Amino acid sequence: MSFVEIKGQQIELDEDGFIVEPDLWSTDIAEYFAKEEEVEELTEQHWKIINYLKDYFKQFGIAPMVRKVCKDNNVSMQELYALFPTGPAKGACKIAGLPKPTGCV
Amino acid sequence: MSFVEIKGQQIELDEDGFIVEPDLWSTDIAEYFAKEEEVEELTEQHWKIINYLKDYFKQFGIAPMVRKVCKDNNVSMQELYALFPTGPAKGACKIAGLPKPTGCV
Amino acid sequence: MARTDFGPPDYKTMLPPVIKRNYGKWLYHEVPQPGVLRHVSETGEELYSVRVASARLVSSEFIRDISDIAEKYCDGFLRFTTRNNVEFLVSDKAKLEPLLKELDEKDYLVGGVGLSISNIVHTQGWIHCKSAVTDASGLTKNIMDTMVDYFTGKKSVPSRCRIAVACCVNMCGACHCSDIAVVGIHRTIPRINHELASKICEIPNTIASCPTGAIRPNPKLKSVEINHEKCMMCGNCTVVCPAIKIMDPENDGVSIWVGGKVSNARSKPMFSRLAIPFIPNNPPFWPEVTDAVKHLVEVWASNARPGERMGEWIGRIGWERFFAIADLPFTDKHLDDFTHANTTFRSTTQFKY
Amino acid sequence: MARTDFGPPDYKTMLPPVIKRNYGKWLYHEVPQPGVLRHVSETGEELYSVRVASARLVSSEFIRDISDIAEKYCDGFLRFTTRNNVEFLVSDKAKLEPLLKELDEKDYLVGGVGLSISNIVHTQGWIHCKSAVTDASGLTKNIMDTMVDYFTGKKSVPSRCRIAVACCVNMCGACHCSDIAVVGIHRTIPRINHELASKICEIPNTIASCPTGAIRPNPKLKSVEINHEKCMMCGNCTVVCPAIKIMDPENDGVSIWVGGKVSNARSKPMFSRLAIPFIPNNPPFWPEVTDAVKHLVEVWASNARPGERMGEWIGRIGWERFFAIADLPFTDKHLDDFTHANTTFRSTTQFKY
Amino acid sequence: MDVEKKVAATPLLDELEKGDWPSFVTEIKKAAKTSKMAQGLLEQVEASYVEKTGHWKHGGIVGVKGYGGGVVGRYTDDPDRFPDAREFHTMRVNQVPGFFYTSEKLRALADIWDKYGSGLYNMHGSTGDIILLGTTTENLQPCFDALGEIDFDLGGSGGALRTLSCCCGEARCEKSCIDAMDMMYDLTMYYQNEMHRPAWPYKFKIKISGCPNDCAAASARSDMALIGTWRDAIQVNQEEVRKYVADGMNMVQVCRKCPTEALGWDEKNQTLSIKTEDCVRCMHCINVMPKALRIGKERGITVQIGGKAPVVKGAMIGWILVPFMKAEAPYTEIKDLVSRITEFWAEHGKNRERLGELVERLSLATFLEGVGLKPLPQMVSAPRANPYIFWKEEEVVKNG
Amino acid sequence: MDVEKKVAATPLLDELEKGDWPSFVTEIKKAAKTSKMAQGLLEQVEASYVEKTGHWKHGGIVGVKGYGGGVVGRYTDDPDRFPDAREFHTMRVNQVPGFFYTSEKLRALADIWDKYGSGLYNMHGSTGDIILLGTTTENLQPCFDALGEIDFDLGGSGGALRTLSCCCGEARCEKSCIDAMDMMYDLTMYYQNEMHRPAWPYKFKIKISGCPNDCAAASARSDMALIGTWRDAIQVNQEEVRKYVADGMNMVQVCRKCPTEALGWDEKNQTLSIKTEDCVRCMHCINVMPKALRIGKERGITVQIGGKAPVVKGAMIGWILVPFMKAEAPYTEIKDLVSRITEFWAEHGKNRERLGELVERLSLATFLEGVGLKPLPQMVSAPRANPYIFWKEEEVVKNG
Ligand code: SRM
Ligand code: SRM
Ligand code: SRM
Ligand code: SRM
Ligand code: SF4
Ligand code: SF4
Ligand code: SF4
Ligand code: SF4
Ligand code: SF4
Ligand code: SF4
Ligand code: SF4
Ligand code: SF4
Repeated sequence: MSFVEIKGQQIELDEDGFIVEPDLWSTDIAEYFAKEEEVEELTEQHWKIINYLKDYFKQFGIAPMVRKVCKDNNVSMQELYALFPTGPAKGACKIAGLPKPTGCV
Repeated sequence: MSFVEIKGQQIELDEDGFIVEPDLWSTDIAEYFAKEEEVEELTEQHWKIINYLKDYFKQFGIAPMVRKVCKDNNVSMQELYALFPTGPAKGACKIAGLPKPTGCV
Repeated sequence: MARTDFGPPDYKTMLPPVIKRNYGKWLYHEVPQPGVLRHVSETGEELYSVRVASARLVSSEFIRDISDIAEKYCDGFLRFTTRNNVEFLVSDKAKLEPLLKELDEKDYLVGGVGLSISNIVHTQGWIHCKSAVTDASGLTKNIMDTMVDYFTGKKSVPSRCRIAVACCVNMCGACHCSDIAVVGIHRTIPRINHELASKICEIPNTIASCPTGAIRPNPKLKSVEINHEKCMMCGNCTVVCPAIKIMDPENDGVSIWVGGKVSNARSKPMFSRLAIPFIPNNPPFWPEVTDAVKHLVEVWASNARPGERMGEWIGRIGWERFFAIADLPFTDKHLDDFTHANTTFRSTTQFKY
Repeated sequence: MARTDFGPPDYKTMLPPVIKRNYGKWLYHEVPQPGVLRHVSETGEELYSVRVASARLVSSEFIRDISDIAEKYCDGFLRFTTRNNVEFLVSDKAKLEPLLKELDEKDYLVGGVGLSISNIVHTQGWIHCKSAVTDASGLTKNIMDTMVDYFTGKKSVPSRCRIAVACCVNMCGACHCSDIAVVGIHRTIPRINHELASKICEIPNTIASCPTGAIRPNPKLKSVEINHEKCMMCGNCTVVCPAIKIMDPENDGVSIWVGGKVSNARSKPMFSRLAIPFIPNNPPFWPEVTDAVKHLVEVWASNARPGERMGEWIGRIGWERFFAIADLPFTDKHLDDFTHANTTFRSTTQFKY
Repeated sequence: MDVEKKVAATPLLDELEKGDWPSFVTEIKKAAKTSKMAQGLLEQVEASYVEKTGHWKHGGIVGVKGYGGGVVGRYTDDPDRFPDAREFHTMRVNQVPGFFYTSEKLRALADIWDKYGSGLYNMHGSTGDIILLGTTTENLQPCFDALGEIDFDLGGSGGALRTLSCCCGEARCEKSCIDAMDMMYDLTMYYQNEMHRPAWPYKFKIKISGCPNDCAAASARSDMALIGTWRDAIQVNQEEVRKYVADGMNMVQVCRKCPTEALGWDEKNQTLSIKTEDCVRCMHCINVMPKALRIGKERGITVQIGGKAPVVKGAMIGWILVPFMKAEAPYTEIKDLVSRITEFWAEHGKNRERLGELVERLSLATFLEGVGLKPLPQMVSAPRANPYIFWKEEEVVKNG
Repeated sequence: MDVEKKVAATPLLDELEKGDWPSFVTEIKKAAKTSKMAQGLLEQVEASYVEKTGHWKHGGIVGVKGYGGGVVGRYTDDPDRFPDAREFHTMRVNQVPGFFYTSEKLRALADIWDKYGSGLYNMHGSTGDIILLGTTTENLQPCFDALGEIDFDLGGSGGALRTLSCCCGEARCEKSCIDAMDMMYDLTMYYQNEMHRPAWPYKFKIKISGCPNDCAAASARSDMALIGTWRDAIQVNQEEVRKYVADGMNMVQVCRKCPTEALGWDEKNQTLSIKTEDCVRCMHCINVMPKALRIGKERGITVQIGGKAPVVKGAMIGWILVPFMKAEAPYTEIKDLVSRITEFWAEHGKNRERLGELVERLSLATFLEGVGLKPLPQMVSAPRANPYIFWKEEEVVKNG
């Protein structure tokens, strides 16, 4: 576990750099994570997906399956990786402040 | 289907003499059924079981299993048949105005 | 109050003296001719049992007639078998031939012993059951009319072949373990009379009665709903709730199952398995059914080795070969989809083309 | 951006010329001596493969050492087997003996071919997996130390015997179809850190992860509950939810399973089945485990017929006989209670006392 | 019963009077000569044949005093059309063990049934009862009373012990390892209350076969099957074996069918050998050489539980519960076991849950513990393949 | 990597350097001579041996740019105690099909791994990858980049197509009915995206064995097993058969092991016969007489689906989906099938639901319809025994 200061707030991160207290998530934190995950700038397209992930998680208590992300947002896998080069799980979910996906590895 | 008049009310019975509209059940009807089912007089013991059956059905939507009737009312099978000579299903349930038990035959 | 709880008549009062004397002492038996058993005792005494076919559904007249015969040749002793045949118990060998003669004259069919097709175990059907999809007695009559030579021993079979008929999937008999089973089935989804259901349906029992969990409560109507995707038309809910009906004359019919057995002889007991998913109800002759049964018996009889029951034969050659030899279509219906389905999927590259 | 999606090296560039020339043309093979295969081609050419044991977990030094050897005797060509042995591919027969000599000098173990006990397929264990109940490498080392004569061919076995070790019930390998499988198991129920769970638990996934439906939500704590009556200590929930822990050094241990196979040779593939429900973790030697494996191999080797795999032998004699011969207690743990349990119950009066 | 009415035409059913096999239609017609109810039945069944559908109503709950079962109530669904089939209840009359009768007894039965019912029977029902087919509510009690006078009691129905049945056993079979008929009779008498006054979650069936040939089909259709067996060596008469061989029996083929290779034929010495420890008592060799081979001498039963038809969880063939137990009158051990099992089931079974389904739901291990039996490898065809083993708290070390 | 630190004592692990079998401890120690991470591992594993518990933390999600998998993140649960095991990720490197290598290639790999990682490997992982055991988050990308330069790509992890694996096939085996290695290589190249960017409900494994001996253990541990087979007659060289007999082979015993009695030995004519229509290609006769018998000439694959380990619904051994299909480059038919299957599964599968579990949940019939295949008796060991048949509305007569 480690801490980073984002806009004056101490934010705890786990080893993988995921936020430990999802409730503390803010757009500032998203911006911070974005840099870590090789996203130059959070565009509207990025935000659409970030918000989608947050909403989905709120509603269902789980992260959506990648296929669903693509379908519901009308993006291809290629486009998704173009937006989030480190991928939907490590990249997009982290930026959206979701708990670390624990699916299969 | 047939009808009997009980205290001025037309009550519909099925072939087995069970009441068709359980909502119309009344203590008068119970008395009537009791005669049909070889019960001389409805004693306190009878009423205890009749009320138990009605309550159980209300709560669970099914007639209790005979073993449960005995246990919960602290009567033996012998006593139950002594009270209701035509048995708990044909006798007691009919008098209590429950739908005809459809369990296995 | 009337006498109660006194049980059946004491069997000891029903046994012919030869049996009483040799009870537990029988040494071996032979089949001197089709339909006749000769049991020999340690004491040297012998008993001839002559087996005759019965419709099972019989009249007092029949009862009296077999009583007459038993009195004439068996000192009044007779029995029924577990497959509803009648057995005349002859202790006096001299009376055997005359008995057989009289039986023949009276058109009784002698047979069903050993390597034969014995009586069909069947159920109530339209004669008495409210669940009946078809008529078991009618099917039985037609099938046995076709199979009669296998009963009397005119035609031979590699091994016993036990046929069963059940008018619905409750299978009141041992259909699920018969060489050939004919079972009534539905093909459409039950209809619910919600009005009636709200009065007389024991809803929790009805929900629990569904093998596939297709029934859920409909609290608004105080009734239940059926999920069409899940319903397998078994009809079990209709047994529990009188407000649910499933009869559908146009679509109800029968299915045929093969390869079951009960005995532990040689191989283990086996379930009967689906051969023909559907044949329409076609009374009074059900010709498609009798043809199918005849075909199955013939295919088996001409391919199996001596002593091989239907299921043993299929077990040896494989179901894929069975479907080919019997020239039956293999369809999605044959694929199991119930609880243990995946234990029936082939987990080996071993198969025949 | 870096190069992506280019796949593994082209296998064609990794094959010795003799293989390239005879690719798809091999005619037959022989085992001239333990650990050595001689493949002969239609063209008459031949290839000697020399199989040596590997710890699987190896260092760069090892990699370089086998590379040295391959260069010396095999023009630099070598391969690994699907059971993690190393094979030196000798195209020049003259180099075979010198190779074997050097291998012997360097303490490489040659063997694992044909009727032998080959390398153990095993998993990460305490070396790398967070789910590890035990150490797969340590168990493997100990077991193979005991079994080494069966690898090198000094002792013989009736048939192949494939041993597998998995550090948890995920069974990363083919434990579930191995002649002998050693599997790490838990015996106590997971503990939930509700505080943490409320933050990071994907509750629906966690609930779905439980094979027995033992997990239900606890909305008050925003967490989950485990029903002790239903939990079978599989640990699957701990994979899905980091807030659930199941490790319990005092009670964790290993179980032993027997009779599985993968190949379709002769008999169909079979699942391994429970032989010994629990042996405590006892590093570094796990003496009870090595004893048990040794015992199982010896019992099988001295009772099976030539060519009979463990499961084929047990299939022939029956499990009841196996438990008697192997002198293993049969307990409630051996009785299946999962989904298809009732298909394992004996439905015949055929059994041995 | 008196009769006047003329039966309507039954052209479809009439077809079924042809053919060689005994005709149920002819039987109904015989009864219809003197029984209105039989006439009613004929009419209704003809209608079913025309319309391809049954005409019986759901349910029916009628009975006799003091009993909760033994009668299956039945009403036509169209009393206007089939007035004579209006009430058509069946009485389940407990058959004589082994289905042995004297003509006298059968005549007495027919006399009563002609008086109070349709004059139609099933000899016998699938469970084993004599099914008296068709009477009115009114006639039930008098009919029962009359039956009592000739010693015929009712069998079981509903959530009760059902009428037992058995093969002819020692009365007429050399293979019987037990006195099946006596056992059936004794248990039936012992469990009269359980049979006549339903108090269980669902039906419970017991069937008895004298040997593993299972001529009562017990393992397939009884919650508890009691199958005769033995535990010592098959008795071999080599002399008689040689006679079979001399008569052309191919011993190689006979031996090949032994499921466990226990059977061997020594061609040179013309001797049959049986490895007793490998014999699983499949009956095969005894069946094909009845004169030469006999069951062993140390006899008893194997108990199987859970056999049943498909409803709800699928059909089951009985599972081994007790590999071997002695079975001698008064069958105390068996009764004790039956009682422990039914008690456990009555306590834990859900409504309409058969024993086999209960065991499947709770697990065999739980059931064994509940009835006080130890797990044995004979109970399974193979041990578990999945690693989902349950451990009890008392089996492990307690942690802080 | 440079190294200074002295490793703490590891008395328990040291014991495992004794004995004949190659020692993983010795291997770790070798690496520890130059790698701190290997030292850290040694210390932590020693602690595990003492405490009988693992010390790795849950989870870990790290990777390289552009990929969603291929790396398994790992952290010690006690970084203060085991600082050198703080980050200990493994990289799954796609092995060469058939596990064939040149020493040159292996040395190049070792050089890179010594630079960026612990110098420890699994040769190979259970799925088939080269497992590079232990590196830091920081080193992942450079290591991957370096691997790329010697043509080593990453394999699969997560909800993706996993690294394929296969037996040596035609490269080194006379029994191979297919070019297993080429098939693996071709499919691997074709499905790079599906392997590297997880988009499926769970892992999906494909394994290829050249024949039913299944040396890749494909049917037990792949969602889709492609097994070489043939459909014509086994090629028999009677001459060579006779040699085996002359050398003492007992043909009666050999024939007895044929599961279908397809194999026969004519003692008089010293001829082996095979009833091709009865042969189920169990390999037995070919295995015991490799010089005399050869696989048939009309070759292809059998496709099995659903194989997997126990989680969640229990272990499964692959079920026959396609009894026989041709398997020639460019494997268009196979790719088409893979795509239809994974598409169906991706569409209907739940999170963490393997293909076999999906098929079990939805029914095989539904699945077949979904992927456009016809039911065949070869798919099952037996048809259904329960009467719970589902009928579609379009199959029946519409009612009122
Ligand atoms: C009379 C009867 C018992 C009874 O108490 O009523 C009976 C009597 C005998 N059976 Fe049976 N079995 C009788 C129903 C059965 C049943 C039950 C059923 O069919 O529903 C079975 C189990 C059927 C199944 O497996 O599906 C049955 C399976 C056997 C077997 C094993 C057959 C097999 O090969 O699988 C034998 C042994 C044999 O035939 O060699 C056998 C042997 C015998 C013997 C030879 C025993 C003996 O030594 O006396 C009897 C002569 C009968 C015959 O038909 O050849 N009996 N026998 C039953 C006659 C029914 C009928 O009318 O056809
Ligand atoms: C090298 C290897 C394939 C590879 O690409 O790496 C291989 C190679 C051969 N196998 Fe295998 N098998 C190899 C793993 C397997 C596996 C997988 C496993 O063990 O995990 C199996 C399935 C095991 C199972 O059933 O559980 C396997 C089941 C067989 C069989 C069937 C064995 C049986 O009787 O059940 C044969 C046929 C035989 O032995 O006659 C066979 C035969 C052979 C032959 C004789 C084929 C040939 O003609 O070349 C090869 C010689 C090997 C030997 O060891 O005698 N191979 N073989 C694998 C060596 C592993 C090792 O290092 O020990
Ligand atoms: C009369 C009889 C068929 C016959 O023609 O012989 C029969 C008739 C009925 N059976 Fe049965 N069963 C009869 C023996 C059986 C058997 C065979 C046996 O007992 O050996 C079985 C299979 C074995 C078993 O118990 O599993 C059998 C399995 C069923 C089932 C399915 C039970 C299950 O668990 O799968 C039902 C459904 C139910 O209980 O609701 C059932 C239900 C019924 C009902 C009560 C259906 C109903 O709710 O109306 C039938 C009444 C028909 C009637 O109007 O007379 N009947 N039933 C048999 C009883 C006669 C007798 O007492 O001798
Ligand atoms: C590394 C490896 C074991 C090894 O020592 O070789 C491995 C290691 C893990 N497996 Fe595995 N599995 C490995 C091959 C397998 C196999 C064998 C195979 O692929 O042929 C299986 C059985 C076949 C199958 O897929 O069913 C296997 C069945 C599992 C399962 C159970 C899956 C199931 O459906 O039953 C899990 C559980 C999960 O996915 O959460 C699992 C999960 C895991 C995890 C990711 C557990 C975790 O969540 O941390 C392990 C990571 C360990 C680590 O830190 O490195 N692993 N896993 C194997 C992969 C190496 C490689 O890429 O070559
Ligand atoms: S099989 Fe069905 S229809 Fe026939 S008697 Fe039994 S319950 Fe009735
Ligand atoms: S017919 Fe059967 S499957 Fe359909 S709802 Fe009724 S009980 Fe369920
Ligand atoms: S078997 Fe379990 S503990 Fe071992 S590597 Fe696989 S998931 Fe990890
Ligand atoms: S350990 Fe297994 S059985 Fe227990 S709650 Fe977790 S997932 Fe369920
Ligand atoms: S079960 Fe056995 S004892 Fe009973 S009749 Fe059949 S063969 Fe004879
Ligand atoms: S009874 Fe069966 S198992 Fe026993 S020896 Fe005879 S044939 Fe073999
Ligand atoms: S699976 Fe078949 S082709 Fe492949 S190595 Fe094994 S025996 Fe040879
Ligand atoms: S391959 Fe197997 S099935 Fe085919 S003939 Fe040879 S032994 Fe028999």
